Amino acid sequence: MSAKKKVLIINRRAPYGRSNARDSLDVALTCGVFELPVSLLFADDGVYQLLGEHDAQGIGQKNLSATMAALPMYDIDQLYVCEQSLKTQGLETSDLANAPTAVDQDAIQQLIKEHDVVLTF
Amino acid sequence: MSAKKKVLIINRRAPYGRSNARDSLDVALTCGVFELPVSLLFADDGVYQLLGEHDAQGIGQKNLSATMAALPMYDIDQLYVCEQSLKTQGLETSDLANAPTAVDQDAIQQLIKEHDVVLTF
Amino acid sequence: MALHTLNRAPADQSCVTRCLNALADNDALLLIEDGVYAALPGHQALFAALPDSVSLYVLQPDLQARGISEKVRDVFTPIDDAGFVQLACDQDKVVSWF
Amino acid sequence: MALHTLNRAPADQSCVTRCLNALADNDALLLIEDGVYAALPGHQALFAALPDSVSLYVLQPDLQARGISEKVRDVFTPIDDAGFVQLACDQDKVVSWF
Amino acid sequence: MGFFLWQNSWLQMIFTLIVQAAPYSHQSADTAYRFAKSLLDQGHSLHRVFFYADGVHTGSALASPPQDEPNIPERWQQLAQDHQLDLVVCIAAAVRRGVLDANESGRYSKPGHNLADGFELSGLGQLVEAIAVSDRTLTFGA
Amino acid sequence: MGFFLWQNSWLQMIFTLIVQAAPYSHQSADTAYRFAKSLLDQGHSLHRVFFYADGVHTGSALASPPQDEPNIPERWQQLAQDHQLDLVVCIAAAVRRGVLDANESGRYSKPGHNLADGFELSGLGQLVEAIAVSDRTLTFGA
Repeated sequence: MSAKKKVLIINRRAPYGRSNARDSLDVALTCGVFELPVSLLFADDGVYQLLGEHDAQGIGQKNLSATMAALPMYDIDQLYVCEQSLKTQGLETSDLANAPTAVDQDAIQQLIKEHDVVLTF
Repeated sequence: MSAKKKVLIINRRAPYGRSNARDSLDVALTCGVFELPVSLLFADDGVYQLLGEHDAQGIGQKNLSATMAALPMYDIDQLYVCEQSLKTQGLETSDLANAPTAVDQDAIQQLIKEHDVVLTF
Repeated sequence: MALHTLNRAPADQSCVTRCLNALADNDALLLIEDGVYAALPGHQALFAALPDSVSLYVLQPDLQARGISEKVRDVFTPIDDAGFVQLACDQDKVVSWF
Repeated sequence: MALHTLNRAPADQSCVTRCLNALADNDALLLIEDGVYAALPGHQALFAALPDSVSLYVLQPDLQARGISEKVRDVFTPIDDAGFVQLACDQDKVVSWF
Repeated sequence: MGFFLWQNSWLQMIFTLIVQAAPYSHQSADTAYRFAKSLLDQGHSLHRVFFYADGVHTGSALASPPQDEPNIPERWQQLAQDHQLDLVVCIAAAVRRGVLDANESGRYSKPGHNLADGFELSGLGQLVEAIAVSDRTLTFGA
Repeated sequence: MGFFLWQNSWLQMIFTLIVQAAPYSHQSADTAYRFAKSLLDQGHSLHRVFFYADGVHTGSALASPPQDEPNIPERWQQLAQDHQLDLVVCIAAAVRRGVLDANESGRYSKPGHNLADGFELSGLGQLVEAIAVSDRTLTFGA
């Protein structure tokens, strides 16, 4: 693969209730494997994906937090979280795993500008 | 069928974008056929189901407004619309087909109380 | 009396508000699936206007999956699947908000 | 410059707000599917804070299906499928909000 | 003894469940199964499960999840076998979505069929009848 | 002539579409088809359509909608035939949801297969490759 398009993946959905969070993570990891640069933005209910220590066995699903923890091994280290969403949900960045960078609306517009492709889940 | 349970169907979704509106209408008509008394409440984006004169051919779907117009033939004449939702959407009851009765929050709680079974779509 | 279940997370404000406004005296609310996030302290204000007679429950396996068992407010009683069935029996009907 | 598509109706406030806040100068917004309801006069306030340079479009077949072709505000330019493709070409990228 | 019977008949409820959500996309497909299993474990009775909208995919004989994830159609089949359940898949919702039994496959001249054993295609009348005779009807939505 | 070629190469774009929505449940399955048809009508090129999540049901050979409604899988097949399209159904998303080709059916010892002709099961690498080589990637979401 020659063209190095930069991909931004926007995650707006809570984990487990729908398959979006997992689907998104699988795409991100595949971008990592194929060395396509990828950044992840968590917004709205998507910020809940960053709460750690999941235990999804009781609902017959695989833990996403374990996979999230593996992102750096795939060179996926550009993680952003919408600060407005955190505020709405009553969360602090210190509550979150993966140490994402908090961004405001202008920074989100800038993220969209700087990436060649934007995927939403 | 002996037991005459009263069924309330709550419609919260806009027509066409998802199949909920159509699925709901099919259940309502079947209740009508089997003479199970059924009331319909339209709330949130569901109020858009009551805007008349649909023409869904261009998006490959069947018109729901025509089916809605047939409800009285199945003795389905208990139609309610949430007045708060109308206000939020900037609509008046005069904009709507099927002449539903506008209801407030208390009346909606009362509707739920008075029916034996509540289905949501 | 009705049991209301809510499976949408707080960002689906339309669904959450609709559900909360539908709760009458002596009804029960059970948060399930993504709905359990509403039991976090950050969403306390959503529940401020509810009658005291409304009882609040949250489905434990869903809390656990999401890693928030220790974080939810204690006005919500955690129950298991058997408790969900029991609530459905105790109330006259079940209304699902999704 | 990006084309943003929105397919959720206004009651999905979280999605609509997210989309509108993401619109930068010279971006284009296309309302599709249930998103077209936001073009009704009752939702005018949602769009008040947008930069003038943002252009607003609405997908005509979706208006027609829902019986609101005559009711939407004229700041929205109705386009057909070919117009949708043209917009996607004219802008650098397409962001789908759903 | 009389008291026991009275208590039992008072406690035992007849349930009908409506499943609108597709397995592997929405958790409520799984919640519905757990609820069904739990109510049966408690001695209640399950008159019918009605699979509607994308819920019809629960009746797929071909679903092949990874070994370490639950096979949702198979779990329903097992439960149906253990408790003689009536698992009805809405015929109109199913055929358009590609869930067919042998009959419908023939009617539409399709090359095969994929409705799992233990499930049955039928109409919305089955839902209305179930609502009419059940003490509680619950919807598991998408 | 040089100008024409230049203009043409500037105007012709390479698209990739991602379809996440199930046909007959979400309108975006239909919107995606109309967009694909329209871009091809305008002389653009469609590198790949990648069906993901519930979008995998678009590849069903068994979908049997009523005569007066569009057959969404068949419309994609026809478009693929007319324009040599690459219709890729995500294999991981598909097999768990019961959309199988002959290979996967054998692997999981299932009684049949239901992937429609013209569709192909493959991995997420196909999506990433498509994104890398396309001018525009559009998602049609549920």
